[in-house]
Amino acid sequence: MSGNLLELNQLSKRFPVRKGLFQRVVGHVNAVDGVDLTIGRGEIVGLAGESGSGKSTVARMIVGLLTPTEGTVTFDGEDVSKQLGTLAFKRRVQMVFQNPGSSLNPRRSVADALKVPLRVHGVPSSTWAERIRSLLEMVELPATFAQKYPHELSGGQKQRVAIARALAVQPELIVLDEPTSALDVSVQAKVIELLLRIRDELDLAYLFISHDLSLMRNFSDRVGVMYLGKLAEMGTSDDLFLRPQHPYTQGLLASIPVVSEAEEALKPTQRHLKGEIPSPANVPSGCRFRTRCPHAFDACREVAPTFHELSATHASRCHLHDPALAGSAEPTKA
Amino acid sequence: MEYLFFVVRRLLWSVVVLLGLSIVIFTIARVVPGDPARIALGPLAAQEQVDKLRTEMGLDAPLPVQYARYAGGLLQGDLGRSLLTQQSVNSDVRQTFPATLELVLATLILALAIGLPLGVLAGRYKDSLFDNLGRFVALFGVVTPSFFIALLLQLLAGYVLQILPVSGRLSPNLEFEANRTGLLLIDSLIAGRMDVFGDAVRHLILPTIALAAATIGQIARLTRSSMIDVSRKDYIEASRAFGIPNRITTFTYMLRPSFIPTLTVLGLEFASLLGNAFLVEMVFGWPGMASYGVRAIMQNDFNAVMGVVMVTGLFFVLINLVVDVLLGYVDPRIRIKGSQS
Amino acid sequence: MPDDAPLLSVRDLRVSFRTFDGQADVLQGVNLDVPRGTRVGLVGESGCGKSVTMKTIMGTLATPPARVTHGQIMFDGQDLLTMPAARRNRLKGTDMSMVFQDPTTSLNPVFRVGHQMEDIVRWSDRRRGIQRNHKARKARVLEVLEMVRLADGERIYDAFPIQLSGGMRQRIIIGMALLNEPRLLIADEPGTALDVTTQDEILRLMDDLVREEGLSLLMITHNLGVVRQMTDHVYVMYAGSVVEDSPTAELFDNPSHPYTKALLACVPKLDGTATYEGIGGSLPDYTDPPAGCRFHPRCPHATDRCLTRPPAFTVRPGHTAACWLHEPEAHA
Amino acid sequence: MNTVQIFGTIDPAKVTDYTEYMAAANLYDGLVDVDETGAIVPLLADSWEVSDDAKQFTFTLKDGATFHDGSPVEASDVVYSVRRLLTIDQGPSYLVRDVLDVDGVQALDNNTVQFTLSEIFSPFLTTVPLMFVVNEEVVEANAVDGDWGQEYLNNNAAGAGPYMLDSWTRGSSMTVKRYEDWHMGWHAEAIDQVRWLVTNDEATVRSLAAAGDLHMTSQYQSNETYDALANSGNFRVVEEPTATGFTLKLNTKVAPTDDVHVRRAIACAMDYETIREFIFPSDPMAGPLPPSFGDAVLDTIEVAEYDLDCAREEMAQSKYAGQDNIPISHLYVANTPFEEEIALMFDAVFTELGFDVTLMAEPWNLITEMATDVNQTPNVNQIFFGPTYPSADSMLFTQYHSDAAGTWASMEWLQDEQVDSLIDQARRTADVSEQNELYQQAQARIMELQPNAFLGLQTVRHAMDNCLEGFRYVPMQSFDYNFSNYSWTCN
Amino acid sequence: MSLTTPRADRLRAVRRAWYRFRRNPAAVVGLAMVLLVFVVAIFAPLVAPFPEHVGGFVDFRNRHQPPSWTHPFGTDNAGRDILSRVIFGYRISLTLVVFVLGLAVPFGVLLGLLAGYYGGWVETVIMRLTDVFLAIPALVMALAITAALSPTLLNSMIALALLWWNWHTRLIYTTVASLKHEEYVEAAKVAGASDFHILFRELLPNCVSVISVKTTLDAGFVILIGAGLSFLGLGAQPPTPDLGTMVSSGANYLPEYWWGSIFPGLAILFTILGFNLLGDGLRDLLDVEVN
Ligand SMILES: Nc1ncnc2c1ncn2[C@@H]1O[C@H](COP(=O)(O)OP(=O)(O)OP(=O)(O)O)[C@@H](O)[C@H]1O
Ligand SMILES: Nc1ncnc2c1ncn2[C@@H]1O[C@H](COP(=O)(O)OP(=O)(O)OP(=O)(O)O)[C@@H](O)[C@H]1O
Ligand SMILES: [Mg+2]
Ligand SMILES: [Mg+2]
Repeated sequence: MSGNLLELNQLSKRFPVRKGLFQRVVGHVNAVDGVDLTIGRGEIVGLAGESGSGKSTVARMIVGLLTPTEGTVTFDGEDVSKQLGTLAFKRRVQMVFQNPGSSLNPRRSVADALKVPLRVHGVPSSTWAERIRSLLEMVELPATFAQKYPHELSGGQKQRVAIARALAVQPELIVLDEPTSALDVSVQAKVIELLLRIRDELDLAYLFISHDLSLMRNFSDRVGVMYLGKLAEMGTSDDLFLRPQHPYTQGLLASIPVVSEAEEALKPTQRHLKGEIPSPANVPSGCRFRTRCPHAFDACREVAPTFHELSATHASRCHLHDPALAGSAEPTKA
Repeated sequence: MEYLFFVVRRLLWSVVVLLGLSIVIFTIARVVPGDPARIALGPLAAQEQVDKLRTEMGLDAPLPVQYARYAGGLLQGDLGRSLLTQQSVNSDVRQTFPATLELVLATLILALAIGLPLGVLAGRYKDSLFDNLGRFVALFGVVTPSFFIALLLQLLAGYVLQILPVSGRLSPNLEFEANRTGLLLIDSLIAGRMDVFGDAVRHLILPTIALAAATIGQIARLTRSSMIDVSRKDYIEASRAFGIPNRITTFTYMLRPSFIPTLTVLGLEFASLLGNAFLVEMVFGWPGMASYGVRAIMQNDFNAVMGVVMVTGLFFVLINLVVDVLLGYVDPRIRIKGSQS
Repeated sequence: MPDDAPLLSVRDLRVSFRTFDGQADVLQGVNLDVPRGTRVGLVGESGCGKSVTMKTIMGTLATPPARVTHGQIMFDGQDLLTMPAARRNRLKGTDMSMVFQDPTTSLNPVFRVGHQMEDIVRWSDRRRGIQRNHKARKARVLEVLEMVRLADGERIYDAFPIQLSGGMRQRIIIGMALLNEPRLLIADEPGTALDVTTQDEILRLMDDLVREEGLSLLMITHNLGVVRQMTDHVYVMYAGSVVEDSPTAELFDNPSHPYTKALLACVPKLDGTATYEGIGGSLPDYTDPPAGCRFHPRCPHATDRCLTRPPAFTVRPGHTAACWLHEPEAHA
Repeated sequence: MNTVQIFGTIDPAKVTDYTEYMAAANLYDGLVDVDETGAIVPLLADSWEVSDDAKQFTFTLKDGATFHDGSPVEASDVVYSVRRLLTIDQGPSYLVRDVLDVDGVQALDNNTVQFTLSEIFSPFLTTVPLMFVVNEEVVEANAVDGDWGQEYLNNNAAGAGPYMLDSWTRGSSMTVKRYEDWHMGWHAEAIDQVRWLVTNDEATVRSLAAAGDLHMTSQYQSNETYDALANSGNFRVVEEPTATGFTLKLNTKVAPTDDVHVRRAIACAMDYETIREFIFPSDPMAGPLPPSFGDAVLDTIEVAEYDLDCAREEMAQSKYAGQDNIPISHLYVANTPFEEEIALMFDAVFTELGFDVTLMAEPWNLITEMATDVNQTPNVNQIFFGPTYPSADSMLFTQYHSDAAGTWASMEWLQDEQVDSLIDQARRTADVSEQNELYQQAQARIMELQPNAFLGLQTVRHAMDNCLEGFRYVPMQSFDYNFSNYSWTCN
Repeated sequence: MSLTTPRADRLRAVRRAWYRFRRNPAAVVGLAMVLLVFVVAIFAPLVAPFPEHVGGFVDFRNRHQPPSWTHPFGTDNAGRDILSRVIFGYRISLTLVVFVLGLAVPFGVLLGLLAGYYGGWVETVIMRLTDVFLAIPALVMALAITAALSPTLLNSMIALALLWWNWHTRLIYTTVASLKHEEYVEAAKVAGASDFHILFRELLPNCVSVISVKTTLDAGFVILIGAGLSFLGLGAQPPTPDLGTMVSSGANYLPEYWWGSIFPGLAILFTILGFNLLGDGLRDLLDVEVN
């Protein structure tokens, strides 16, 4: 595992919850709770999970917008959790945000947006114009776009600019936090295509965050599914979509509206998930999924499950994989 | 519970604000060039007399000590002694405040009674003739200096038409002491003195209009724009789509949510209402705390100035507490969640 | 009135907006039918005019800037556009209803759920001439709350929206739409603001209710998967007009219009077989739309013919496509 | 009647301004009174004697005078009142505090009071009317912690004057009503009740008058108000010349008014006629003493006239000759339109004469503050000054003597040895004609120094109801508003 | 989406803005009124019929002349032409506006930026301070400060400047507190931008429309409060032609000589109205939330 570009080790983030007369801290939101994750060079790793499961918090910790409460971020063999803010690190890790509309400053032109990383990272100003042109070219936009303002661009074009900005300082890892969720499918397809092409050209690694599992399936090499701050299941795309093991993954897959019979056949036949996601400020005891799990049994209430390695690439955090505990409950069929 | 905490926290915070205010105002009062002792004793007093009084008043002590004494007094509700009236500022304020309160309350009532319907209807019938007329009226209310309105009213109603008294709170020939609430309108009713009541109302009309003009304008403008904002909300579209009649939608489903921003801003705008009261009271010779304050300011009566400013601040803070409570009533989001900050 | 006539029938509906850039001809002759007791879907990308269509039907479109320049909206044999406003409001309060997309913004935050729901009952009662007292109305509200699978109806009745979760609020909105026992339910992207699993649950619930109550459903969405799951018949819309309509299963198996094909191709597939071609270009500018078929600038099969607007050609019985490629002669 | 100021206090040991004295003069009586000629006449005291060395004054109280609560006025009350005045040391005590201490006043018996001065002070008798007598028992009964009843007398009256306090709302009005058993007795047309209304503007005054709620205005109304009231038919404007001089006090210690030529130039450059005719109706005033001081007045002084050439000549002789934009400051009381007009006039003329004029409008109490420091005292100050007690000493000492420097009355900062010694001598001279001779010499010297431009002698004007009679100017602090001297002639 | 040059696009945007502005007749009228006031104030010596009546000038024989062709607004108690004094009075009003807002706006904006962006104790200190200043009417505080410093025009300007910042602080604070969570700010952070860059290059430009609308509206209210101050005698001192002072000294001669008070009052009203109409128009145009 030493060849990994990025390693997250027991990464956690707690936000204080304040209440009462003096707004004392009365508890914590465990937004991210002990996440282990690795990304190799040139690899695309997906992170799926529903709203509030902590995906963005992981992303923000990786790029240094938040400092982890616990755990480490190791980049290229170096522990950077303490120096997340340093420029050298920032140059190598970039981020593209969900909403193309809000990730560009409406008052600043495309060129202005692209200049920020160039200036910060000491690129000589004489080369900026050339650099901006080649960046725009890379994301397939005409050079005249440099002078445009965000409101003059369509959603897909804005997202391209955002990608160009991330590429400006030649990073090695780009964190994509739901980069296409605000786009139409037809536009999404073009952006995804672009991302893949750039990855091939520049040998980038992506951490791809989305709750669109169909997209995940096509885009990522490996996928992790998060539930309430913890990884529920992790594996290669095939592992996860062809052999989902965690009841939550199964439920999630079953919920996806699909457009063909062929896909329908791939969906687990399991019952649909019921109920709402519990508040992360008030996580259920034991297994955090048990309140919605169709297979929950007594042990789930008391003991928090650990990861069970199902294969070299596939792991799932569920008591069903533990023969000792799951004796009474009927195991799921794969 | 959260809401209670919220209100209590606001209350505690208000105390801090008032204390901060007392520091600011104390600092200002102490750079006043006048010598309070000299002011108290009048122009012909001998220097030794002045020095003696200075010591008696504790003006020789270092400033922090003086402030500590002042703040100590404040906490016990003691505002010190006025130099000009030679009595405690508390009793001066107690004498003058009801007049201001009466004026301000009348103004608020009038402003709400006119401004709110004006805003609601203008917002409801956006761009209609009524809307344009209403906006025009509201705008004039907001931009016309209150003292100018006061003068115009005096000129028009007092001199040209000669229908209303232009000065004071009660005709001097009427013997009446408002000693229950201090509010003439209420005390005269309690005492069954209809003549006094009528006279007080007649005196109240012009100052109230002059003072209310700006607030009417503000309320109408705010209500109108929040009505328009609210009318674009999904839930209003929903209410129409579910077949609720327009009238009910407007006067129930739109009105209450649009009242929230109005109420919030009204609380803050209250400060400028109080400020205008200072001008209007002067023009109409209204024997209130504002006239008292202006006189005190003009004559560097520093305890009185500080007292008036503190009471004004307290009044403002109290009104905003009331607003907070009302907001909690109107807006369950505040009541249930409590609000941050 | 023959029973097989569609409950809702939109004919050649045209709507324009007045904007700075000139007149935006957003709807360019929309035709669609909702037969009694069926579930009909309307799909298309963002900005194609789905919501405008829905708002025109419901009569909640702000005029100005909008203007209905042409067309008919027949509901149960009566034209909604020409009938007196009072009658139309009556229909809204009784026979038609809608489910809104965003549960966080579609409930009035300052009134109790019960108050809002009971008001709907009260006014629909008035329109129907029914006399019911508060207790009876409340009973009806509780009944509906149970229908949408909300246990603990009494608590919800007295709750403010903020005290409820997104999923619960969405159920309440569905319940509100059912309160006045409508015949037609229009749903504009219901639940898309919710999580996938919750959305799934809501959609299933809605589907059940529509079947149970024998309603007709017009479902508006940009999610092709949802349409496939929820409807019997689909209309595909592009830039203000319907380009293809077909029974649902048929459409997904045999898309005919080039736009539909391209769109379907863009949808990522769970089997990992997505192609990332997308559709070149972007939605046209409504103030200066391309002549003829509005899709032709982006269409790989475009010819000079396309400068004339194609009518809806029947591809198969019940399946039409507005594209010259399906002109009967061309086939022959 | 309206007043333009509020009543601050009515404690006779604390009263300081015109309005407060007005209240005190009606609520309280002193041992003696002053009539309109300035003569001292009996009041609570029947008679008095002055010792040969002019240091001892013995007063005999009249019989039958009672306080408002009916108790008799006794010598002990007088002693208590004077000691109270001297101890509290805030009001009129400044007049006598240097020559009289608390032991200087003694009750010889139940109706004899004796004052013993520490040094000769010839005007002493004229200050006695200001020592108002309070009711010892009542005051002491209401005293807290030996405060001499200050708290009590702040809001209540315990005197033997013609009127009793009826109601008082600070800031708006005060009503007093007749004390039926007043020791001087009442005439048939006497006023029953007096109500003072505090007003802030002319409009109010006029509307009150129109409504019949006002029968006499303050002396500070605008010409327009007097005209309007006079035109209404119910009022007449009563004018009385006074001994109050309206002067420009020129600070003799700071540039450029430190030069006597500049001061004379100022005296030449004021358009006295316009002022008297349009701005502030008044009588011509020649020198420091108004004519009402009779033989003490130096009658050779001529009334100054507007003469710009004279002003230019004087300027040419001054050490500032040939300079441009000489800074000069001119102070007047804020919010007094006529003073502002005079200031504007000054500004217009002196800008023309090559000065850089700064006009300063300040509230009165700030002016009094500025007067305490020679460097803060502006060059030119519009000040009214009238006698506080009916003696030329009041006019000369208070304004021109070095010992009185540092008050608003002496903003000239004259501090001239010659003037000082003349005034001092006069104070110690009991002989009247000798005294007058000294006063005349002092006036001559003052005119030489020209510390003032004498704008005029105030004519006090009131609009009075046609039925109201009795206003007479009295050369003593508000004594002209003692309403027991007034009468209501209608029925 | 046709291909156009950026310059043409920009031009179009300006034209579009002007088009939207023009469609709001009130705003156009407001702009005209404000421009008129500025022009008249700048060229006062040329425009005023009697410029000499502004400084040391008295003509008591001509006092209180009613409006006539020579003196359209009549003359005051010292025989001076009121129209001329009104025209010069605008200079004072505008000086007041420029001085007060020139000091208060940048300062208030800076504090608002800092409080909104940094949060924490910076926010606590700054915002609580604004709360303190908020708890007391600006006019009252200005009265107290001006009286304390002695009443002159400069002092009343200082007093108003000392008070005015807090409105801008609050406004910018709320704007920035919501803007700082925008993704473009985070994007700039990820790119490594300094706080300075984020504050002044990313956030400030997005506050410009809010600030300009608020400042335009404020211009009217500064005049309003300034007039209130001088109405009470705490503003510019005679013979400086200050509008508020003119109203209050004219009020002494009501009702007979009404013009001395009414015309200066209308003149004040005119400016405030102009600024407000303009501000409202700008608000609609820029579509921002002020207040
Ligand atoms: N600054 C913060 N303060 C307090 N709680 C926070 C903060 N940021 C995030 N959270 C909480 O942490 C949890 C995880 O949030 P996060 O944004 O990482 O979720 P997500 O998986 O990205 O969801 P989404 O799909 O909605 O973007 C949520 O419950 C959120 O409310
Ligand atoms: N009030 C309006 N003024 C001008 N144009 C409008 C207005 N409302 C809608 N439009 C235009 O009509 C077109 C269709 O809008 P509509 O809301 O119906 O799209 P939609 O298909 O519902 O898209 P989405 O999936 O994003 O909801 C859009 O291009 C929009 O710009
Ligand atoms: Mg997220
Ligand atoms: Mg839509």
